Amino acid sequence: MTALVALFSTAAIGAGIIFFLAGTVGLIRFPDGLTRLHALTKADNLGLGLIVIGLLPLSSSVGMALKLVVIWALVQFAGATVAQLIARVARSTERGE
Amino acid sequence: MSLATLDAATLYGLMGAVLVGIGLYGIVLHDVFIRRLLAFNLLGGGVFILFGVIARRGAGAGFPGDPVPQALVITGVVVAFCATALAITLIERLAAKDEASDGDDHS
Amino acid sequence: MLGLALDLLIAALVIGVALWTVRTRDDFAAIVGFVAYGLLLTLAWARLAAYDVALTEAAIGGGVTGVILLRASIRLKPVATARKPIGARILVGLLCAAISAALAAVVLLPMTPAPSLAIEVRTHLASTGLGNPIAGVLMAYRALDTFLETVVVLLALFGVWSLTPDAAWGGRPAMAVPAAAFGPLPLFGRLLIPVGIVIGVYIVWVGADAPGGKFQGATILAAMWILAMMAGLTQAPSIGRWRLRLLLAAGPIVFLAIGLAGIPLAGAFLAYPEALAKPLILLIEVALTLSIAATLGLLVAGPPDVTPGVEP
Amino acid sequence: MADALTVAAVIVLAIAAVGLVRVLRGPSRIDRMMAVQLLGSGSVAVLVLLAVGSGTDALVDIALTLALLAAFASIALATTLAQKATAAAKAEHAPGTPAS
Repeated sequence: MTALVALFSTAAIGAGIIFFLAGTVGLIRFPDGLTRLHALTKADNLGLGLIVIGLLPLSSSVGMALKLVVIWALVQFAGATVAQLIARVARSTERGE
Repeated sequence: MSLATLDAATLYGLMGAVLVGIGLYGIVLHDVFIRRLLAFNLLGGGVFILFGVIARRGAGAGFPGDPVPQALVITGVVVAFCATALAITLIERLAAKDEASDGDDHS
Repeated sequence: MLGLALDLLIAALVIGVALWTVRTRDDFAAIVGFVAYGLLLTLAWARLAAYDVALTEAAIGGGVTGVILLRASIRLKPVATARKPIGARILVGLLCAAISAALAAVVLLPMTPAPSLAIEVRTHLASTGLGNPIAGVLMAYRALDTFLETVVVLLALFGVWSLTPDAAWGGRPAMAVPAAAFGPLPLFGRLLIPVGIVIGVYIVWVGADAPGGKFQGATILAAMWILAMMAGLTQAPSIGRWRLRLLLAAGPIVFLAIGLAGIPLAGAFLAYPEALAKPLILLIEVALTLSIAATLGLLVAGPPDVTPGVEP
Repeated sequence: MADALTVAAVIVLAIAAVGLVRVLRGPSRIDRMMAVQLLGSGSVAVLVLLAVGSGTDALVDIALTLALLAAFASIALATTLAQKATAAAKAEHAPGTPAS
């Protein structure tokens, strides 16, 4: 493994961790459901995405790398759908109150 | 017999022991059936983990764990799920029956 | 050392979530806690190097068990109950703590050498033609247990069906979601379900030589079926259809037939002729996967509650 | 590199744990759902970090399964909440009619 790859991976994974951290800080600090949802989706999509990008050059086989991308796509796609559903529920309960 | 070294297996074994206690507490103290069922599943998770610890300590012959207890746990998890599904349906029917008989009382 | 820090964190989280699940007042919150418990236990199993069990826990523990509990939470009215008197809580807490302490003592004072059948499994694994020792144990040494397990899964479904209200007998389970909540769900289902089916089949396929297997793969397939019902893409079948019943019974029947054929061919019930061990095991696995997936899906869907012939 | 990836796994799980504590406390059910969502992606991240760190293919398969089933559970949670909300709204607007 060259130093360049190590540097790239460290930077990407570090950035991913920062997004996870930002998502959690948002969950703690933001005032209402919809803004907290916004913070959460950042952690899901960018946090995991950057970690996967950082891991790609380190993975031991092409198959493993491919599965990593599929995992990220799954989480990304499911996260977007769940965020939509949560937002709808949040809106309808707020209207009801 | 000597004290176990503090490794992952011992740590998770202690966790399993605590989970059994927590699950048992929930089963005894909850009135609501669904909460008892949840506590029962928490307890089951703890028992399975204890099996996993036995498997991990039995690592050998090139396997990271003894395959026999692991196979037992897989069977256990599936059967626990089936029991949960049956229990849930019983609870639902019981609630529906209670509701129906309440309605009779009022009329 | 680093690994131990991770283990300590996982263990603390599992215990914290379990405590929270038992103590919270809200039933829905308790179910959420249980789903989180399943996710964290998967990590614990992965750290114990029990990858097959981790797959099972990921699929069943948090996934389908959580969904079946949610089904109940919709149908059950919340029941307000008072907390037990403090004296009872302390007494029960102490007794449970004593049981935990006794188990902890067993963990801390292990037998040496640790009891293990790993060497026996290694010696005999080659005769099954499988590379995954756990699949070998499930399909060869403990084949009778595995056979009975598939029957238990089916019996559980009989139990669930036998609780059908009289009016709905022969109907189908309803899995409707209100139109307001549909949103992106049908699109999501159309895109995710094919991917999920591929992953489920893959997990069954690798199960012969690497962690994976029929129960894990079948659970994924069942989850995709339920997802299709939740997204409104398909309806649960009427329980009276004979083709459905044939599908449910096919796995155990194939298993039983091959098991009986083992008596004249290999000298014992559920024994496989040496040369044919792997193809026979694969045949059983395929038949069982389909049956278990259908059975688990119907277990999650629950008893029929739509009267036959009446559309909602 | 394996050690560095384990450190990253510990950090990600610790972050997810902090978020978990915050949102499990509520106040609303939506917050609790988000807790599961966060823990799901956090667990997947931990598994892929460990998988690449140790070169274990099986851990990637577990991450794959977990990603799929966590999504399934999250969607079931969301539709359950929606159903409960609809039932509550119906009960409010038309008392006496049973929620379908």
